[in-house]
Amino acid sequence: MTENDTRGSPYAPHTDAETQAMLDAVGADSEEDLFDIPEPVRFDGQFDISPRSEQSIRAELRDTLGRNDDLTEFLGRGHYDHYVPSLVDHLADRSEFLTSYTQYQPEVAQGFLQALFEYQSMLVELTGLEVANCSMYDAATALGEAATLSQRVRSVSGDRALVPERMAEGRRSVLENYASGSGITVESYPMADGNVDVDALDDLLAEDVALVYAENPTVRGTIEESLGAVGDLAHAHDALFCLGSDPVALALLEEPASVGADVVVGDASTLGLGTAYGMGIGLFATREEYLRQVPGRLVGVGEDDSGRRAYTLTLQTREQHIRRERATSNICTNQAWVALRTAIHAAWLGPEGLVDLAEDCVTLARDLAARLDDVDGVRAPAHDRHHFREFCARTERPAADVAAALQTEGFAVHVVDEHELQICVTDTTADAVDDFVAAVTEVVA
Amino acid sequence: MTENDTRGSPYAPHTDAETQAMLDAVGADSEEDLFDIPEPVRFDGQFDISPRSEQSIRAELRDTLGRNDDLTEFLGRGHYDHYVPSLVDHLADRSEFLTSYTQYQPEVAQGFLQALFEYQSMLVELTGLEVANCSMYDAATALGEAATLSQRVRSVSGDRALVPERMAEGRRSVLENYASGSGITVESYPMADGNVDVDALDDLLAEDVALVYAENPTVRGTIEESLGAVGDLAHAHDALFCLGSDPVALALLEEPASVGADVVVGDASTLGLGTAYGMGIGLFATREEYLRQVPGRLVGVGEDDSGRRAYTLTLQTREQHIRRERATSNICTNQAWVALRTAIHAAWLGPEGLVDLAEDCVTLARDLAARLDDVDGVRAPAHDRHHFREFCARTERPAADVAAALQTEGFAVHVVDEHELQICVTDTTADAVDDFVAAVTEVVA
Amino acid sequence: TQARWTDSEERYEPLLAEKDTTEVEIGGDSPLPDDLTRDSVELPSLSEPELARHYTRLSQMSYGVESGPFPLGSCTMKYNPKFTEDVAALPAAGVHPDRSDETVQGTLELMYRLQDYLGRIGGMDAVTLQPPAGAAGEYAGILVAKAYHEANGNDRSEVIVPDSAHGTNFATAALAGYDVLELPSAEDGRVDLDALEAAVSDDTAALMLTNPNTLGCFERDIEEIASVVHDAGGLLYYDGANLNALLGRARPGDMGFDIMHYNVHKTFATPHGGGGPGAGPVGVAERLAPFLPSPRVRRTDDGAFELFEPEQTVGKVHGFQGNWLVLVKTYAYIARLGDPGLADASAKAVLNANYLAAQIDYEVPFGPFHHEFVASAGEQDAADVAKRMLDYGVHPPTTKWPEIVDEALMTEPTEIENKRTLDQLAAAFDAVAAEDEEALDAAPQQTAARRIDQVAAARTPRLSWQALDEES
Amino acid sequence: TQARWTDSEERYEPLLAEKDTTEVEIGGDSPLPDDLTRDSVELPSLSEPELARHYTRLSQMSYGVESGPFPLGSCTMKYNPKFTEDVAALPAAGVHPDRSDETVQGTLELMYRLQDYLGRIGGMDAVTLQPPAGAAGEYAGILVAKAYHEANGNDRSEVIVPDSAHGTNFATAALAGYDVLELPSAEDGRVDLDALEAAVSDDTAALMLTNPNTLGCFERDIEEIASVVHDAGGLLYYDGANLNALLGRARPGDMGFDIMHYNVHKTFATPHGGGGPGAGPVGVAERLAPFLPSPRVRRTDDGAFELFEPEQTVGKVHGFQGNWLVLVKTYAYIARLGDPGLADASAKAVLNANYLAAQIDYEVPFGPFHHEFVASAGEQDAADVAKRMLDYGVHPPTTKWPEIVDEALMTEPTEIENKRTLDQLAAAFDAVAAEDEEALDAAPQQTAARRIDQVAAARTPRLSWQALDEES
Repeated sequence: MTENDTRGSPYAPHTDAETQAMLDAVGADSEEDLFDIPEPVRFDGQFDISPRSEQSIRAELRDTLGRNDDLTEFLGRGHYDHYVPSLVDHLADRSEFLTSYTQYQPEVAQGFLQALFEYQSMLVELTGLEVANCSMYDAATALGEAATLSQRVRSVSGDRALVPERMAEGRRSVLENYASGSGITVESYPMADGNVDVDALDDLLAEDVALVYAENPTVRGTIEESLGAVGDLAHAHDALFCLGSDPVALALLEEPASVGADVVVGDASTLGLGTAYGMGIGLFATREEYLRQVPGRLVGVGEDDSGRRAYTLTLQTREQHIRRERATSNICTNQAWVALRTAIHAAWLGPEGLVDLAEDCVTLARDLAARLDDVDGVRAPAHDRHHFREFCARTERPAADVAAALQTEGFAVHVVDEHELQICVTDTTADAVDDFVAAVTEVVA
Repeated sequence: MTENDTRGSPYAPHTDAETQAMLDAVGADSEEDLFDIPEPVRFDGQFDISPRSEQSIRAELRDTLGRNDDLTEFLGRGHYDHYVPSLVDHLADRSEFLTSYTQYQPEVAQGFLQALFEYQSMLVELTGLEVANCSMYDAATALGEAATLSQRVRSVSGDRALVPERMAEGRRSVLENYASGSGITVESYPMADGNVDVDALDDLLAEDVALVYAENPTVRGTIEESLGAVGDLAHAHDALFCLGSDPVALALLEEPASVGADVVVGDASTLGLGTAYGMGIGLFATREEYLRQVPGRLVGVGEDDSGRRAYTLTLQTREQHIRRERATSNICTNQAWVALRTAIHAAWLGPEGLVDLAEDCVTLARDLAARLDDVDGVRAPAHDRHHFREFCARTERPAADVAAALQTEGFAVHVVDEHELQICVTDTTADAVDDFVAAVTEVVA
Repeated sequence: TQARWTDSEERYEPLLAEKDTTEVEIGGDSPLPDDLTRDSVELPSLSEPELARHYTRLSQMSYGVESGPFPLGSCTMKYNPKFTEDVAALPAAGVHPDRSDETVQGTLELMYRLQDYLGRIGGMDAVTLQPPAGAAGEYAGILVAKAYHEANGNDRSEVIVPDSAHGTNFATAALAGYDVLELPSAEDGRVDLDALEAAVSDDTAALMLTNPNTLGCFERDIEEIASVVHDAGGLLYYDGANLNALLGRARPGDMGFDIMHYNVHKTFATPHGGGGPGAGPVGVAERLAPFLPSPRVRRTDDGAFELFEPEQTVGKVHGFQGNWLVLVKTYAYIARLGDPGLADASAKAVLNANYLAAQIDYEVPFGPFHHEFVASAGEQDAADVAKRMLDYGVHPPTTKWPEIVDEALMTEPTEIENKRTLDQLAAAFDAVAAEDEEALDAAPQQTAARRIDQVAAARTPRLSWQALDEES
Repeated sequence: TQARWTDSEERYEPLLAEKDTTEVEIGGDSPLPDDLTRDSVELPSLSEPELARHYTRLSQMSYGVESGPFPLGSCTMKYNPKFTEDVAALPAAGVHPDRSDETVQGTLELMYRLQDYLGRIGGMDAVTLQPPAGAAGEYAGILVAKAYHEANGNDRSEVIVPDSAHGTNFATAALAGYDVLELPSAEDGRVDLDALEAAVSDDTAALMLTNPNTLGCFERDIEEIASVVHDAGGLLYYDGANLNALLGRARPGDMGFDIMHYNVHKTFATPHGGGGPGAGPVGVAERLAPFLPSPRVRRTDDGAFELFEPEQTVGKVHGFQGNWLVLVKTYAYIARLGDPGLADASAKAVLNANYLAAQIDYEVPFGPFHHEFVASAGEQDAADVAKRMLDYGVHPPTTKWPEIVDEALMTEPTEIENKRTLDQLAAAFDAVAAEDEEALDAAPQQTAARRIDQVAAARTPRLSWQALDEES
């Protein structure tokens, strides 16, 4: 079959006759002649990669990935699995979206530009801030960009960023890398029962702080109760207040603008992408006054020759391809297609659906915590707070043993401390809660 | 969540306010008022069908269909599972194709019309006949239509259709139904070692025969060696010669036109659809002289006001919506979308790929038969013929026992006689052949 | 404006065969002797990227329900929920049709559940899923009627069909070997009871009826109609094309129908696919169940599912079990809507038709309407009206049928449109109604192709690229 | 002509928010106390059918690789094989990133195999898959270089970047805290060895180089370049943007590069997605492996796969493991092509660029070319040329960059185009080359929107529908 024809790329359509005609046209004897590569650095070997048919690769990957255990995941800590409606896949997979490039020719890319403009607008509504870009890579890199922005826009030079002592490990590490290039140091402030310890934060604040970062919900799933105070403290020291969240949480919890957030970061792929082994999309929104310091792409509105409203990438002079080392960020390829997915998912839910989903995140976690608290040997939630999607549970048995036993029963949970598990419930796991409670009851005994 | 909102259809977008405004506009107090149904036939009950979310229905069907055993199928007998490339799904699922209607407004349906025109053209090439319609339901109904056509076009009135004694059960039953309405009786002619018994057929032929039907390959997978003779015999008695085949076989085996076929029927979904629990598409091609007696839709070429070539449904006066009881067929809804899939699959293979695939159908079956013949207690192939995709194998153990044992080992085969299995191998089962031979070796012992 | 991919002054997107073809010679290393093979095969030979572009462009030059409003009367162009595509694409949905019952319990159970759902919705006692389309369902139903009469030693030769009925009703009855008796409509567009009484006789095998009829009007005399037909020993056949008007409000079985088919690609929102595939399950009253096509599915005492052959089966109307993947989508749709959704679908379909009928300037005779109405283009040519409507970015209604209305514009918006879209549709109707012949003749301008001369195309049929080649 | 869905004289397809929005008040039955919630949220509120139409229309008003030729220089717009989408959609591909190693052996094995493939293709000893894009790969690579120098007690402050380099190189070095030293090109558009020798010093942390460079020309002096940098104690960084020119012909590792990133959405045909996601795996020579981002995957003695933290790791550049679904597609693409396919891809990419360069009327300076060339629009404005090319149904080249060519038209047809398509492209170039300013100014006419005033749009930034609302 042609499918298995291994003479060349199946996606290079040249017939032999065509290749010859083209070689003749350029006056070359062979394809090799066209490679202007000095002999010493020529590669004459093989990669030893056998070509396979698409049929066999599909079978191979079904098989390989099939080696993953089939677990029901009660995992969260910065990455959440909500049900993504079919509509998202079917529309986002349309090739005009999926296979297009960055919209440098807006006249022929109006559709994608409009979709990104709508994505930006949804985040403007959810955050209450005036400007949202059309994506960073993920929550961690968005936070990193917030740190570099804070240094650029802060009136007094500052080189400290204060972050919660408990945050997702990866997010902190990425932040430290971004910060280090700008000479910013990252310091932790203490938590009090899963929320910001406001007094402790106050003690740490000084004029050399550029950024105060808090999360809502926090990495442990608690809903932050002192956001307004944190914002006030940050502003009192002329630091930017950066809030981490996600679009589902934003639909219900305090509006970032109303608590003084200057930047909102987070992972917007809680809508539109599912777990995806950690792939996400960095949400980045900020105040209009920082517009010209925003990293990444922005879609704006203009007019075309027919006088109709048209969309275009705008303020590109901030970007690396124009400003090079003076750009606001080095980002070029971003997560535009994920932004499209997030927007479609949000639109599919509508405001009622989004708020309902967010309220479910509170009640599902609350109900599961209560049920686990009824199990002998478990105390949940560990923090005396309201929770969003997830919570910690203290176990009499070592948490690692409990998690291992649950794994055998087909469930994945986080171990966050010697006697502490973290458990996340979303709409995709809601149906499995009964089985999970039964399994926990069994394994903690 | 809105997803689970059970107040109405999720696909009816009316807000309550909108509904009220519309009711006001038509002067109705309620939706119920609009139903002009006499009280005695009003339905006031419930169907007792609970609405579910799309998420839960997806889970439900995964679960329900997951109760099917996971078997490797060596099944054929008129329905074949070839690998369908990803491209087919992705292109055919584009909503402009999938959700469109029959092309009664050709100006806005040029794309689908062209695709159907291309499908027709591919079948014209493969059959050598001048006219192919753009689909019947399946091979069986296409054969039924061939029978009614034979009676309409035959110069001397005839009411007998001769068919092979061995043919797919469902195909024969459908044919008998179609034939009976036209007063045609269906009679079997004998087979000789898996091919037409030409002498016996000759004995059965007379002036009252309207149609002689043969298959290539036959239902038992043998390649028919006497097609030319069958065609000559039919024509000598002024009967139409109808040949059953499929597009993969047609790419390699004798061209129907060259053996005198007047009509070609078969299942074109051997390209484009996979097993699909028997869903298919009826291939129907015939000579130009019978054009005005062809059942189903035809796409032709015309010109638009710009002078460019354009496509349109044509010769619609044959069809039921115009000619009613004098139509060539009652078919209305057909299998157009499957025709699109077949055409994309055929185009993806190209002629080289298609011929390679057809040649594989010969060699894979030949090789497997030879390997099984080496197994003690098995003789294969049962017929001393060339085969296409499938063959019969005689087993010393009762065939039903062997099949049951193979089922336990994860394989599905046909039982066609007390000591005879039928085994089909396609590109989707080629990789499993080693395991299958081992299983047969084990279970026949 | 629809996309219009133009290659030259002579054509839009070239044919596959005009891009590149290859002729492959067979022989040499063929695994078969020469006398069993053809000599060569010549077909398009294009790379996957080229094919992707070809079909992407073709798709953009087509118009589906997701392109805009599609109020094609009698066709019920509902939105086809995306998730139903995903469930039909589950690998386990597509097993081979000859698998043994015990190895396809999932498939059989789903068939069983769907039979059950459809029976409840139609008020029918037994259902077969086998017919692959509405007309195939009619055919299966009429075969059942014929077998029933024959089993009762009751040789009947006629099927009665109202003049406003779908063409398939006439053709189906003829295909089954019946004489067709056309019943003229009464003044109000409905069945004329006197004419019906005059028509029925010992020869009456069945009356085929659509309710609401193709004018969108409910046959209010349905009880009397049923009595007349039944008293004559005939059966009452329900054409399910317009069932979307009645979901949860009335059931064919309760109205006295003995046999019905369901157009799942209409009522239950499976995609029309540019003409098909659909599916046409058939439901019957208990006494007709033994005649249904074989096999059907039943549940055994131990809870397993099995195929069985009804005692007096008519045999088969499809080589296997019909358009199964379509039926999977049907199940998913019904499950999604459930009782409240199905009832709401009909309510909104009827509301939409009534609202739209009230908004447009064209005259709309007859009524009251359920899910559709037939306007009259009056002095204008309905076909021209349709072409011009295309320029307003909407799909036009079905035209020139039923003939009972002059220059008919048969309009069925379905429940998926909201007021905003209906107002746009009404604006398109009214804009065209106000235009002169010149504007209509010049239409359409905003479509992938301009007006096509279908008469000329039929005069010289060219049905393949080979036919085009011969010309040039 | 591209589809153009026009709503009125003021706009094309309306915004979601212009169709319908709902404001939902929070409170009442909220599960949270008021002080922890917002007051309300107002967002678009549309039915699924309406959304399907909205995005279908938007898609038709966009242009992808499957719409037609897309010879965007430096962007490598290859065809994205459909089957790679299907493998990335396998449910098992999308597990949670925090699963324990033993429960995701399939994922880890696939990561391991892909690391191995990439290592072989680039001639690199160790690979990380974590960077989510090319620029992120550059950043990870420069962090590794920095950590390496620091570990060697070797404080270096400068990164050297040729003037023709991608803007990301400059921005990345700056983000990592380096001073950027711009290296002017030689007459032939390549690295000026003398200038390089003058530029290197004890402060040189790295030279970032693209090869072939953005003019499509191979840096023939690569061995000398490597010596100069290495002799100064610096590292050589390979920007993988143009790797499609070299597959199977030369490997960065063999040329002396110490660090490289792979643009899988260029070289390995994963979709660009309208700007992303891509992925930017990084390969390094053995001595740099200990500094790679954490975690990486290795195979244990018992054949299992596990994540591990490289000894002197720089930490992380992505919150989890990067754009995993993109990497699954990468693996599938490489497996589909294998050695012969990868080599053929480069051969045809280079042949296509050379052929197209030879066909067009515009002047094409420099050379010989590998996978791309930069033509000059001469007296014409390259941006206008691009707009006018759109009218010929093709996507134009990258314009006005690199600045080393006046009115640059940077053109990369990739291997997916055949002679027929290249001839069409050449015809489009030549038609535009022959046109006057008036024709160019009036372009484009055949696109979803007409020429857009981007300067005006930037002057008054309106970045949300809320901003539009405020105006009106």
